[in-house]
Amino acid sequence: MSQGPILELRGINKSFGPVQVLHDVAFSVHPGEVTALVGDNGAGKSTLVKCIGGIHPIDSGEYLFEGERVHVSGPRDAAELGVEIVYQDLALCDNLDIVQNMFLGRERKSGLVLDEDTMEEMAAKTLAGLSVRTVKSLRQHVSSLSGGQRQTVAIAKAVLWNSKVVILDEPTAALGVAQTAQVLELVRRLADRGLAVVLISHNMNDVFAVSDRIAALYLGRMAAQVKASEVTHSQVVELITSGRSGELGIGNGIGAAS
Amino acid sequence: MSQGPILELRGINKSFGPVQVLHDVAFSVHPGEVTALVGDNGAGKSTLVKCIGGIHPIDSGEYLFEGERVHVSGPRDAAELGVEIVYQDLALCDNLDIVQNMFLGRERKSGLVLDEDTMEEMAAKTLAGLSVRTVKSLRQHVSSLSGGQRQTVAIAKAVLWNSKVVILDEPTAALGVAQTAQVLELVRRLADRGLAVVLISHNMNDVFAVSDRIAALYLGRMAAQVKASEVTHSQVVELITSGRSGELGIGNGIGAAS
Amino acid sequence: MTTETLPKQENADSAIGSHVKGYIERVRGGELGALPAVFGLIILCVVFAVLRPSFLSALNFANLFTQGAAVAVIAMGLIFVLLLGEIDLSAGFASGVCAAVLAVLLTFQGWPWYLAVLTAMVTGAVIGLVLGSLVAKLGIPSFVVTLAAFLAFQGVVLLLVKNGTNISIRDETVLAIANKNVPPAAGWIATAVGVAAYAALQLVQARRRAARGLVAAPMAVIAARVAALAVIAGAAVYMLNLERSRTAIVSLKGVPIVVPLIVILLIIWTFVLRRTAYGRHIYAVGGNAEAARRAGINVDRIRISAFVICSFMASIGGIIAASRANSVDPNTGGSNVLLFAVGAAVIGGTSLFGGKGRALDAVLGGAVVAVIENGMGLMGYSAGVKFVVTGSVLLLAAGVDALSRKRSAATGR
Amino acid sequence: MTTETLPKQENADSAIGSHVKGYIERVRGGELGALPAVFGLIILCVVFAVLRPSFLSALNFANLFTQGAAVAVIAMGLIFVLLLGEIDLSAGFASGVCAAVLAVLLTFQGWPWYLAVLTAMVTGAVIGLVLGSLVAKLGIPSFVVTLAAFLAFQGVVLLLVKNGTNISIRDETVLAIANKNVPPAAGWIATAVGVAAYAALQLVQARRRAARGLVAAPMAVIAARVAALAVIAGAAVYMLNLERSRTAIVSLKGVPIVVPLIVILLIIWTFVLRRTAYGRHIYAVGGNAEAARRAGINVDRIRISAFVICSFMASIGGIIAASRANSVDPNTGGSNVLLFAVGAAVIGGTSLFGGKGRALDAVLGGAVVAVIENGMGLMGYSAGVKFVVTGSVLLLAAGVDALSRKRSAATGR
Amino acid sequence: GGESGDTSADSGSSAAPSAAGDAKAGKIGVILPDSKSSARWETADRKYLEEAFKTAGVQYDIQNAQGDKSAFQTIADQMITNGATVLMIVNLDSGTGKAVLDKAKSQGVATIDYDRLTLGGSAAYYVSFDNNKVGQLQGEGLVKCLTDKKADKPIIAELNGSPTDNNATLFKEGYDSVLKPKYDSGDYKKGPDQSVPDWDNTQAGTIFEQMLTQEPKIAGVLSANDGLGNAAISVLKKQNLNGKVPVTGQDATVQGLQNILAGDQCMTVYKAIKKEADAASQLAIGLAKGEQPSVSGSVKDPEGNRDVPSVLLDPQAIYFDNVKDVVNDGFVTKDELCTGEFADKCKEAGIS
Ligand SMILES: Nc1ncnc2c1ncn2[C@@H]1O[C@H](COP(=O)(O)OP(=O)(O)OP(=O)(O)O)[C@@H](O)[C@H]1O
Ligand SMILES: Nc1ncnc2c1ncn2[C@@H]1O[C@H](COP(=O)(O)OP(=O)(O)OP(=O)(O)O)[C@@H](O)[C@H]1O
Ligand SMILES: [Mg+2]
Ligand SMILES: [Mg+2]
Repeated sequence: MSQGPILELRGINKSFGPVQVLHDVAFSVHPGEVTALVGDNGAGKSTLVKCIGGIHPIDSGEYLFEGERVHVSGPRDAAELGVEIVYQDLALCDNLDIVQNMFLGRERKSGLVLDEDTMEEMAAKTLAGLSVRTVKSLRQHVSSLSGGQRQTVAIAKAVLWNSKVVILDEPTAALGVAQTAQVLELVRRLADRGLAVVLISHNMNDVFAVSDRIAALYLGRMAAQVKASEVTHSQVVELITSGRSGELGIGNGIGAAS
Repeated sequence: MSQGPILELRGINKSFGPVQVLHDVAFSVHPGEVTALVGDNGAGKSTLVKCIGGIHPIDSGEYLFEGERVHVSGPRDAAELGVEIVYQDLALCDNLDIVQNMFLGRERKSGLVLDEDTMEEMAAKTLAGLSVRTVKSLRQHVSSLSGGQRQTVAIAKAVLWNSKVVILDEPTAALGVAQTAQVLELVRRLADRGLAVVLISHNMNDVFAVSDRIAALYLGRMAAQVKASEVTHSQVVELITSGRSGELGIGNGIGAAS
Repeated sequence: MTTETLPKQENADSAIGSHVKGYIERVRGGELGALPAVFGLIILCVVFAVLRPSFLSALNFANLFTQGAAVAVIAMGLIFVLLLGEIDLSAGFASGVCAAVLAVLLTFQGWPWYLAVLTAMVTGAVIGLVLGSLVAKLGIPSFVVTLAAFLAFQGVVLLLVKNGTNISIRDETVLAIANKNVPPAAGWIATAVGVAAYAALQLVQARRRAARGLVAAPMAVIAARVAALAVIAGAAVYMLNLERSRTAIVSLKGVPIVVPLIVILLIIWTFVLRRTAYGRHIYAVGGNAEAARRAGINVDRIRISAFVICSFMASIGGIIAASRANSVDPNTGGSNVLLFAVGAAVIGGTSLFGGKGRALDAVLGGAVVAVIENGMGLMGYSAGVKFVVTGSVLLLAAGVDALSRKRSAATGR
Repeated sequence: MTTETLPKQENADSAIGSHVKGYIERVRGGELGALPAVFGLIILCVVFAVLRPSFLSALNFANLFTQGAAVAVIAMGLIFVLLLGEIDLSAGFASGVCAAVLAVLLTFQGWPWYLAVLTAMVTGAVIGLVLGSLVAKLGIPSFVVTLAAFLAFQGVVLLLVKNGTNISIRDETVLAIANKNVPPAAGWIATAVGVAAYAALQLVQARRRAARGLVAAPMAVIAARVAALAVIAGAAVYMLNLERSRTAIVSLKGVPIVVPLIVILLIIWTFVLRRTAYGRHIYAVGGNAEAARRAGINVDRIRISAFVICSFMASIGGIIAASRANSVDPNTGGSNVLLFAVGAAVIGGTSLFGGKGRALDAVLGGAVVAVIENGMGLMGYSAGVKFVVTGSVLLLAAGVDALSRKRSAATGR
Repeated sequence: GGESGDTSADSGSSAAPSAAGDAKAGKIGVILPDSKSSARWETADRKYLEEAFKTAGVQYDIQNAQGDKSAFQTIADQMITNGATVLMIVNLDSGTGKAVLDKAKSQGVATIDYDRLTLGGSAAYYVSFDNNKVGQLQGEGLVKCLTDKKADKPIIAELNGSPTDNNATLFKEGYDSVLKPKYDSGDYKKGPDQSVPDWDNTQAGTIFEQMLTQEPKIAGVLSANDGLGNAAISVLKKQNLNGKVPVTGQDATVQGLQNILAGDQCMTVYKAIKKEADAASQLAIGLAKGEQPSVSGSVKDPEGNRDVPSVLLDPQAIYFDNVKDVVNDGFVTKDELCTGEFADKCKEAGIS
């Protein structure tokens, strides 16, 4: 570990009514590193991310940020800490255009009035950096965008800000080849700038290409959190599908600690 | 070509207001084959699929099914022809449960009354075949499902029926490793059963793993439609990103014809 | 623990314990169903009973049903429109139009009651057809279409009753609907048959599911449900079969005829919504019209049919209102009828955004509205105070509802 | 052709032609904006003018504004609530309560007009605060909260005006709002200043955007817009500055005071909705409340503020209504005021599902409603027929609107 | 309502409907208040006024404000726009009434207050029944019926008109002036006393049902009009109390008269609307022709502090015995009234 984790969760439990989705999950994120969060469909990755973002309240467990216990009761709290998240279910306002969505909640103003021009310029720059070439106009409603275009807008929205932690929930799922490469490069660049980045993905190639650390969830339990360099491709797949691989995984006493 | 195409589009144009999304697109689908439809984000793949499914009316062009010109003015028409589609924006009813969604519009009945038991059984069987292991109950509302689970429900919904053409728009985008493998296997199995399958994907490995034919869209134009065995991985990527590759592609006189 | 949990395997331990636990957990998880409305209702009743003991009399209990019947029936129809995320502002005056048609045919034209009632109901259906077609085919927002209809029907009622006269209804059969009672013995028999049929249905269904290896309700749970129904229905029938006449000469007892009428309508529409493909499609269109369209559902037809059902039910509501008032006047179906009907549906738990609601909501919410009106009538406030207190009580009932939902939702989302 | 089309590059050929073509194509593509409502309005006016030439007289034109003012102002406030996908059924009676407060303070307490008006407006804001808090904090559906308020306020008005009497207003300033006119000269000056300011604003904005290399409207288009505004405003002012008294003794000319009042309110709310972060957040919450929440917007506060604005505007509507009626009675804000206000917003193009609507919608829709009422008043129908015809005309106006939208939407989706 | 319907279609469309019509005899505009509080406005007043205007050959326009104050003012605006020179209004409240009258006056339009006096207004004439008197007759009627039934310390329920209708307040003042002394002396006992919003008969049913539940010994019902009375009667019927508990009414509607014939209702108040309409139309026609008709009486307007030249007519209480007066007046026809089961009763009541 280069330095202490910037964000750390301990013993997180989360149920939806009768269904317990997260069991005693520990998870930590370090600045300057890309942490990949992997797991099967329905393992609880998105739920964990939503708990971090304050979308879902946590049933029990500790939430530490920069070593201090914090209470995150809503997205505003998370944003104030400097945690920026791209959710899997994008959550864009269909009735707003691209620029409006990208600056939502953090509009640039000059005086009372919105500074549309500055926002439009900044949006154009950010999108261009993500290899978006088919968007006809920045003043298009996001409802008329293709799946990949929407995804790009959501990513651009999150990386516009100077945050300390960036979490991307399956950011490349809908992206084309070139765009995927751009996003991965962006992820790496953010980490190199000293940010802590969490990347959720089902694509092992992508995971191994950019991540420093891999955390594997299995049926709502943290199976292992290890250095990417210390595991192989097939070991991770095994962790994902069966929760254990060799001496890694649930029931081997290593579990959540890395 | 083993036999004539079951579904053939010629000279399709489609605009949304001032924006023309499809230019003179030709596209054909053969029974017993998997046709991969590839293209960059915003190339117009989903729009083309929606035109086939009758979601969007076509501005101009011919729509041939089993060699005959047909007029598809709504999803019902497409379904009657035997065309089954999984759309990228899944379109599930959040307020219904998994079984209800899977049989929507084609409920099993005994007399007037819905035959819930049969439907529940069939749904369970189909989902089990798609490696879904984390769904707690089939009577769960789909709003509470994870991204991958939703995707699986949508796929299961489409393959439940005996149709002639199955079109899957980025079906594996949100799926885990095991589930992706299952779906690709399913795709192959469907084609082997004699169905015509169209697969849209950004993942070249998947595309080459299962498809017999590859059609590449570039900025709303059909760049090429070729046998998968006749092109290489990098050629396809080139077609996607620049619309041409060697003598293939737009402006080389080959274009849409394969 | 939760390894592979496809439903099958739960079958083994379909013990009572797990079922009850599941229910409690579902309730805690926010799936409250009818509970909050029932809860609000009980609080209201207790408050009124404490303030005015006569609230609990057999007479008042019977009054409650006839007073709330028209609104509950109209609300039941509105549920269909609300399920689609549409609104029908004209339902109140549609009931007025149908009542006026009935009155004109009975009193001026001298038609027999069955023809007149049938024509009134057909009128309702036709109204719905027109409204629905305008909404579905032309794409005019339902708020505007039914606002226009709200105005137009007001005029139609005026024209039908000749500009402001009241038309008396003297047909005994029509008057009986809201004013007469089922003989006590018949009430008991019908209740017994109903409970038995319910028990049989539940048993058969459980058997069938168990035979197929699907999750089925355990015997004890079924027994409990049947017992609960029997107790509630029995108590109500007992109460309504008490003598409530004040004079020795006439006897006044038995279940008011509107009660079985509402029960039958409730069963029919519950069946339609829960057990038929049509009902399923209603929910689908309300939940996600585009998804429904892609699933090959004829969305326009569903829309139109919902308006037909709504106006049809409004016609029945109008007939009940006419029967109760012994007459039809230009205000029939006017005033607060519509707002109370929509309010009843919403209080019962139906969403104005579509996709969520049950026929039972109309009856429960209708009961809340009726209890408020009934209780307030006993308090003897002046007009101004009465309005204020009624509003506050309504808010209170809805607040209890909202808070209990919110509390249990805090565990989930 | 369409290779890399990020906005910048369009800048080069910001010729008039492309701009106009773009507009036509946007219209054909379904982005109709105000067109259908304007279209419906024109058709209505033509029909009435043909049937009753007096419809076009200067007197009638002036009447139109005062007749429609209260509804349009209330509708403008409702837009905010509707934008969130909520509803406020109590806006009508809230205006009644504020009017009653005004009347009591002026007439019974003898307060000066400015204090009384201010108190009435504060009353409106407080009402909105309470309603909004109940909706946002307790999570009771707004339909139920405002239905309760609808009832309660009805009672409050009754209590304030003491059961059935009415309170006359004699304060000259308050009476002037709906009954007096701006001096003709002042009207002309204000118009000129307004048009000039608009032109300046447009120019500065275009300059600034062009300087930054963003797409800007070309000079010719700006000139056309300014000219259009000048012509419309000029014609209206000219018309209103004609002598419309029928006797020689008094002179009756000038723009009614409510007109600048509405114009100012329209400008303020349009500015808030389009140019401030707050307005943006209103749209975001209405479009996707969850997305807005995740973007860190305080959704509860937005909800509450929308109700505050709505009830505040209702209070202004109430003041106008009181001024016009020279009095306040228990029916102020009752009858069809609320339905017409919501109807105005919807006809103007605001969606009841939230996320779509403009302040201008209220004025356009309010104009449609006012023209219908005004025109129908000239026709001289009997009560029943008038209701029926009014409903049909409303449907017609909405139908024109819906059809024109549908037609152009067929090219898109 | 077909024949009594499109008024100006009859009178207006033949001539030019615009203000430019023949300037000699002016045009008369009449605004009726609503069609729901009472049947009279659309069925009686409109008919009689039309007949009178037609006979006199003047142009006219009769409209109904449907209880909507704003619509009331709009209609007034429109009538003046359309060239009315005489405006006859039944105000919805004194405030709007005054606004309309003042505006009309400033435009040189002559005005008449019909049936309701606009306090502080500027009408040239006032024609009416005395609403206070109507209430008194109702109170006296109830006392008479109770005396006939030899009721001992009866409990009286009052079912008042709409709380938002000023006339309802006047009626109540009238009957309370009769009943209050009885309450005070202990002859009668005051029971529940509630208003019916919008004169809505359906709500009246519920309200009365609850009164009866709360106070089961109600022995007399003072209901403000026939519609409310009928609502009370239908509740009483369920308990078989109809005919035993006297109910009052107003307006002499067919329904009310039939209820009286059946013995369910004790009395109604008949306002000979034809007389009122005739008196008012004569004044209006005179004004339209530019005359200054003179009248005998006057009423003091306490608010405006002036004497308004007035024609005041007397309402009449109707019991079983004098139902025939209403028929003889032509206010209701025998055909309407004596249908089916009522034929015998009519004979009994001496209606032929
Ligand atoms: N609101 C909810 N109510 C009930 N169950 C829920 C809810 N949200 C999620 N779940 C359940 O929690 C489990 C974990 O869901 P989650 O979305 O976290 O999975 P995931 O790891 O992100 O999967 P994927 O890779 O498919 O996105 C799933 O089984 C899902 O059904
Ligand atoms: N309703 C619409 N109105 C306007 N433009 C639209 C609409 N739908 C799609 N478009 C535009 O059409 C283009 C093609 O979109 P489409 O969804 O077909 O792309 P795609 O090939 O499926 O991309 P992806 O791989 O990202 O899913 C995009 O530029 C998109 O912005
Ligand atoms: Mg996920
Ligand atoms: Mg796509």
